[in-house]
Amino acid sequence: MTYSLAHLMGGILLLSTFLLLSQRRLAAMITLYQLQALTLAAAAFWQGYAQSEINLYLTGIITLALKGLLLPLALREIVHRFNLRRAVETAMPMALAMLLGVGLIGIAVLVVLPSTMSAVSLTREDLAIALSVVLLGLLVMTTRRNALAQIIGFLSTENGLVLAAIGMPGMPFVAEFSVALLVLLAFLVTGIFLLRIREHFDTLDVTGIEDIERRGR
Amino acid sequence: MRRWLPDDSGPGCYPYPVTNDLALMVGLPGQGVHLHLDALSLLFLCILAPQILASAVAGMRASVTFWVFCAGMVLALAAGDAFTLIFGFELMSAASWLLVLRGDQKPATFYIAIAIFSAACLIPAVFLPASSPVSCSIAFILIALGTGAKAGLAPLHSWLPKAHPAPPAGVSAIMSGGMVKIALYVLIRYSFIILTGAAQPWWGVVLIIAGVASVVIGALRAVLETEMKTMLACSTIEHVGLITVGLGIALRAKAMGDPALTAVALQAALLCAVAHGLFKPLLFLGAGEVKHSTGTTSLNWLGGLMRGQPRLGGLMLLGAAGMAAIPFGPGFAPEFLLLHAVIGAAATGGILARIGFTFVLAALGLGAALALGAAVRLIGIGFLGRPRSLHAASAEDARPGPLFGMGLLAVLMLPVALLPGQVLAALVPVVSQLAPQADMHPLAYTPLPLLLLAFLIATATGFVLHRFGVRGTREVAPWNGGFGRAPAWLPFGDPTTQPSATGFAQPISRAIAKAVLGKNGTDPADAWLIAPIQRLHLRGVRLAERIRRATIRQRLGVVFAALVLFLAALGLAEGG
Amino acid sequence: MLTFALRLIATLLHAALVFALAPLLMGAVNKFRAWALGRRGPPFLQPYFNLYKHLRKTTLVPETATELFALWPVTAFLATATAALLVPSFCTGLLTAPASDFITLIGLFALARAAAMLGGLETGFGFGGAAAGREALFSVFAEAALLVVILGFALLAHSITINGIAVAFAAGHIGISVSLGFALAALLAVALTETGRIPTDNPAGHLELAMVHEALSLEYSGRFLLLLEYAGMLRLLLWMNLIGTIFLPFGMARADDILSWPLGLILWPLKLGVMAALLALFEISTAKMRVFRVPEFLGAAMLLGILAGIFLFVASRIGT
Amino acid sequence: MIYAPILLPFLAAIVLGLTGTPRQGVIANAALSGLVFLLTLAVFTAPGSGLIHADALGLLFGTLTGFIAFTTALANINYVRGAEPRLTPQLWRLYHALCQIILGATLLGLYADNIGLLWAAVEIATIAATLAVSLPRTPSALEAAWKYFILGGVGIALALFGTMLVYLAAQPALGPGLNAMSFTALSTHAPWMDGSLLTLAFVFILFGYGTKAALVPLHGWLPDAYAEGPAPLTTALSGPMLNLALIAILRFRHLLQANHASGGAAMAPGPFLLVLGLASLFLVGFSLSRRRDARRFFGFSSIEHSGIAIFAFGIGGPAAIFGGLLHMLLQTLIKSGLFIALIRAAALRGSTAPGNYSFAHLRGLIHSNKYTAWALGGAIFALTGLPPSGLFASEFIIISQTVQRNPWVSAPLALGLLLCAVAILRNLGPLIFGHAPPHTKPVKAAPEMHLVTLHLALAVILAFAMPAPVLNLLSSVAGALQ
Repeated sequence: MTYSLAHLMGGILLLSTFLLLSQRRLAAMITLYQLQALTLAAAAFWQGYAQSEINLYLTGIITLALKGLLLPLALREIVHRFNLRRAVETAMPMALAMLLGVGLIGIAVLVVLPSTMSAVSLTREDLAIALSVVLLGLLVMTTRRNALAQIIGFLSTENGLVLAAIGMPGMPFVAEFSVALLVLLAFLVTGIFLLRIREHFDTLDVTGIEDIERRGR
Repeated sequence: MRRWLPDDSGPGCYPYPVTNDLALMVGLPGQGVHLHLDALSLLFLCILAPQILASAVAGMRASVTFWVFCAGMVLALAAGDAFTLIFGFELMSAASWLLVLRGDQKPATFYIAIAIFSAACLIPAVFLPASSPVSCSIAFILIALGTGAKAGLAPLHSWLPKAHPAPPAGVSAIMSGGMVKIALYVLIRYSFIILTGAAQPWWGVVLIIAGVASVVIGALRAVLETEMKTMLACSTIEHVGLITVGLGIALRAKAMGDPALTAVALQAALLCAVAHGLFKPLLFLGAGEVKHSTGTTSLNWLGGLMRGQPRLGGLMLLGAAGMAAIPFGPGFAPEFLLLHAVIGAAATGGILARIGFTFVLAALGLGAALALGAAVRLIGIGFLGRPRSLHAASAEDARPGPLFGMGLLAVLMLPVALLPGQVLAALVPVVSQLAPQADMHPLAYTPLPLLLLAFLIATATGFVLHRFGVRGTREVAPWNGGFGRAPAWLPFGDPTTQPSATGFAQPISRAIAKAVLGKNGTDPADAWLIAPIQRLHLRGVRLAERIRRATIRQRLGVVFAALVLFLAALGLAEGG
Repeated sequence: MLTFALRLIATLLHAALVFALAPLLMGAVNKFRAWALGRRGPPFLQPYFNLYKHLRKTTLVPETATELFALWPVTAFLATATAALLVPSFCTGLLTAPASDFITLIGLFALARAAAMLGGLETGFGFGGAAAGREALFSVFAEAALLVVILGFALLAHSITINGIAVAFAAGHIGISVSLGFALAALLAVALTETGRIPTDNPAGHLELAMVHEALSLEYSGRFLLLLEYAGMLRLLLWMNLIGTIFLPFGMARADDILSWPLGLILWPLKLGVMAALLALFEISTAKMRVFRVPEFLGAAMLLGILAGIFLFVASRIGT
Repeated sequence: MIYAPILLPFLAAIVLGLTGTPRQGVIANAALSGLVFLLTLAVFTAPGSGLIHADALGLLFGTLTGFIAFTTALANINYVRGAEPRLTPQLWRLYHALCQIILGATLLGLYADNIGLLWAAVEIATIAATLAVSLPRTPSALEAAWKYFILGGVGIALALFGTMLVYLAAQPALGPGLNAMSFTALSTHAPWMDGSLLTLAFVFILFGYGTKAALVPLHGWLPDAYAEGPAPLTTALSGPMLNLALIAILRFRHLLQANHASGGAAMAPGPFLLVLGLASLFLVGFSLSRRRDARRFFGFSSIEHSGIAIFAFGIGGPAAIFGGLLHMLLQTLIKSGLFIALIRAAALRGSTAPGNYSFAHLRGLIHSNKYTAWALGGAIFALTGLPPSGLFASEFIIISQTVQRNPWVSAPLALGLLLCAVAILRNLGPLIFGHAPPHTKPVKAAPEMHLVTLHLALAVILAFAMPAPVLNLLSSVAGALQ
């Protein structure tokens, strides 16, 4: 029962990441991300209940508050303010991206297969799911040109990390604290960046930066 | 001698028990420095010492880099372990690179690339395990590549004519006369002493082929080059080739168990090293003085220097005699021995080897005659005839320092030139060290009786001329094929009516150079080896630039792709 | 002791004959050539008259020459003369025999050639320089060809001294072979070049542009010219001696056997005469080559020499 | 005792970040760095225990970090004087605070015995460095910082995933709890860990910390970050940060190797490391030839040296590890000395702002100031590993070990070293001895040139006359981490 429920949540997470990969529009991506974060929070609560670990509840609360609510709000604000409602152009055909996504999941499974996983509440499948989410998040980052979309990919990668972390038995609090710190700081810095980039490039599109790069030196 | 070919306890096996031994305080951490002198290293130290002295006297003594350069060479010779050897070797390269760089920036990069290349060959070669014949052969090939590159052995020679003329003459002198010897010393040290047990006849063949190619290309380019120092550098390639041919024959003969031939070939190589170590620095110092007094070393702008610089000219004549390997000069005895060695080698081995040695002999003859042409051209165009420029006309005799250095070398040349048998006797310990079973015979070339003969003839002829002939001479305007006198404002005649260095070499250039050298006289090594490598490098650079210009997303993509690749490899390795 | 005395006498005799007869040989060649062309020709002794004439003339030194002007003819002469003493004439086993290494000989040739070339460059005028460049080119092939040729001799005779080769060939164990024929052809080509005969050079030519050997001595006169011309005569004799010793070794005397001397002394001038006649015939039947044909000519000689060596190896006369 | 050198910079950062003029800040920064240096020396007497305790490796590199921070801070004084108008006082405060934070984070990472703490230290250092790069507020600086942030962020995420996997892999041996994250416990129990999970973890660790160590193909951020940030902070001080990442990889590599050697399911770490090391060497070798900006150029050279160290770790065995660590020590000394000299050289030519470091701008340095030219030339030369540079010793050890353990890869190694050295030396001639730009006047040398000389001399002494205590320390580390 414990495992199957954890499983289910992992599955939802993976599915939403996969959908993220296939989304063209920023608004939809943010919604999917929100869904992901909420699922993650639920998974954290469930694991906390199963392992009776107070730390995991805390993680769940942080995830729910910051990732599930605050971050999507902020993202939507950016979309609204910079008028980014138009469709996101991708650097790669969707079909190809999806195909790659499937391949990545295959690799994740293949890699996790030989590990023994004895005496661990995290199953092989869970680890494979977490790994898949991490890899898919990275894939989203590399297939999008838009900075915001890349950030969302990055955030989804972090969700994968947290998913893996909450499954680890007795993982000291250090890790979760770090993840929270990372999300906070990362977004802080990102926010600063986004503002700066807006200052200088009048757009959130990273292609502006790439142009400078192309001039070479 | 410690760890010339380190076993698995090489510089490995840390942690070492650290003692208070002073030797362990400096050098490779935990290993220290080991020095060792034997007959071979002493011989090369003896070759090196007069050059250093002469160059120091000639004006290099104030340069710190120069002394570092010399220290590197001495350290390489005195090294008792591989680290010290290569440290000294590379210190020598690095210091000379700085000196080349200060002289001329263009060839410096090529020069240091070759120097690092030789280190990149030597270090692995030194540490290859001596267990199997294959690894010994690979070690030998690497040693030959590494030292050959540093010594200017074909096909890795094309840096030498560019780099050697660049620094001040005193440094060029030691680079040509000493530094290439250090490389050959390492070659001898490894092929004759350290790898001796595994030596195979074909090792010698490799050296012979490289040496013969060097002789032909070096001598040919020496005839064609118009810059005096470049020409001397080309001649260095030729002499390195001669030494290497001798070493190759000795190595082959030693592996085939032919004691007499081994001895002759080794004597030829070592004596050639000794002789070249004397006359080539002399010539370079002289070229430096020519540069100092006229502002150029281009033969096409010189001429008639013998008038203004009789002492310099006389010393240069002696050096050129050595370079040309004519009898009574220091270069003849080694050439004599070498030709004997080739003829002796042609009497051994299979038919292909014999035919090969016939060609080697022809090539050496070619090289000798070309070297003669180069020496004649150096003296005849540069020091005889009429001045081709005002600078050449107004040149004053060389400064005392360089003249003293050259004189020192010239005096040391005398025993090599006139008493080669005695010099060879002094080399006996070295030859026995390199080939303990070597069977040495006295030298068949004896300059002193020949000189006596010539003296008798000269006396008789002088008597006849003095007794029956008209005495005295009268100075007249030159006949010059009947052309009229040059106008008064051309005190030395019209310079353009005089054959130039290029003109002297034109017949050879037309008849031979086209077959051996590429278009426009480019070195075959440049055309067939260096240029393709440069093209390959350029391709690599362009690829790297394309990678560098990647956008953030592309960079991320590369990272991601690499990660996936590693994971996939991991999955396949573990799952499959 | 007696042997030494005999050898000393033989050597002195050899020296006297060589130095005395060299101009005569030159005169003979010129005479034979004139005869072959149907002319009367100069007297046999004409070269002696020429030399005497030079002896009595004042030596002129061009203004543009350096102090070393005198050095070159003297060196060229001494090197040639020393070489001439090393090559046996009528008998083997001279006192100079141990020093008569073929490579020493080649070295002496090179020394003489270098001195002549420097003499040509000395005054800095066009013809001398041009000739020196050509001489340098010729010598490249000549020296290589000569080395390859002597390789064959050395392997056959197990000796590199000319004396040793002469002894071995005179002993008659060698026989006649294809390789010796090739070697002879190659050696002749080198000899013609070295002595400055047609087809590579014309000793009787008067066009400075086409000269090689003669152009080198254009600025010399008086006793310097004497030395240079005498050296040329010695060189011709030397080469004929060399070819005679190697290819016509029959009847050569041995220095320590006085009874064999008369035959040697009779046969030697005969051999020289025959060779002089053949040279004259050859010279009138060929034309002088263009300068840049000469490398091909000598290159062919070199290849012949190499072929001689290869046939020698194939014949496996000296092991495999 | 062990906490002092870590906490002091963090506390100092708060103070420096809030108050003070730039001039006060720079003096305080130098004084504090000197104090930290002394504290890193003091740590030798009391390496501590528990969560933060320094082993021999940490002690050695901690001292090095302290030393570099100190000398950089000293050289900084002159730099800030010249560069003062370019930033606002607030930004200068931030600058000095970041100096201290980077120092503290690096020391924390070196002294931490906990893999989580190590990760946190690297993260702090990365964020601080990202901020530092963005300080000049120019578009290209922001671009470089953005690049750094994205690539560094991904790297940190991967490293965290790897860290968690190591923890998971340690479960069979150590069970849940803090103990499964301690390096001490992990390395003693490595043989009983889950080998295949450990291998998977190592791949992520390698990519995570490899990004921080700027191994090709994870190097994308480094050249721009070096070139665009405020010079002393992003260049001289970054050497220790690269070391931190390399040491992290070395420590994890040891776990994998120990598991593999004792028959566990882990794969040998060698091939992974060798591939990345060689890729670094070759890409740098080719990239260097077209660089026109000196700081970017030497940024690439840092990538090369990371590659060499990783290669040495990939070869394995005590001697190669020894060589790799020695290489890191020496390279850090030389490189930070080089950057001090380079900043001085740019100052001689007018300005230390980014963009004034092109080779064309700096060329013919000997006409401006001899001492600076020779010091800079010496440092550049020392980078190539030709004697008398100390790197000759370390490269000699590495190549010799390669030949003995894995002969075939010694060929590409030698070729890569050749390429890089030639590309570096190609620029040295014009830079030092070339024709100076018009209107160049001789200028007096700055006192910090003595620091460069000190750095170079230390590098030579450390390589060729290594004091016995250091030798023992390094040997024991190399033996323990083989």
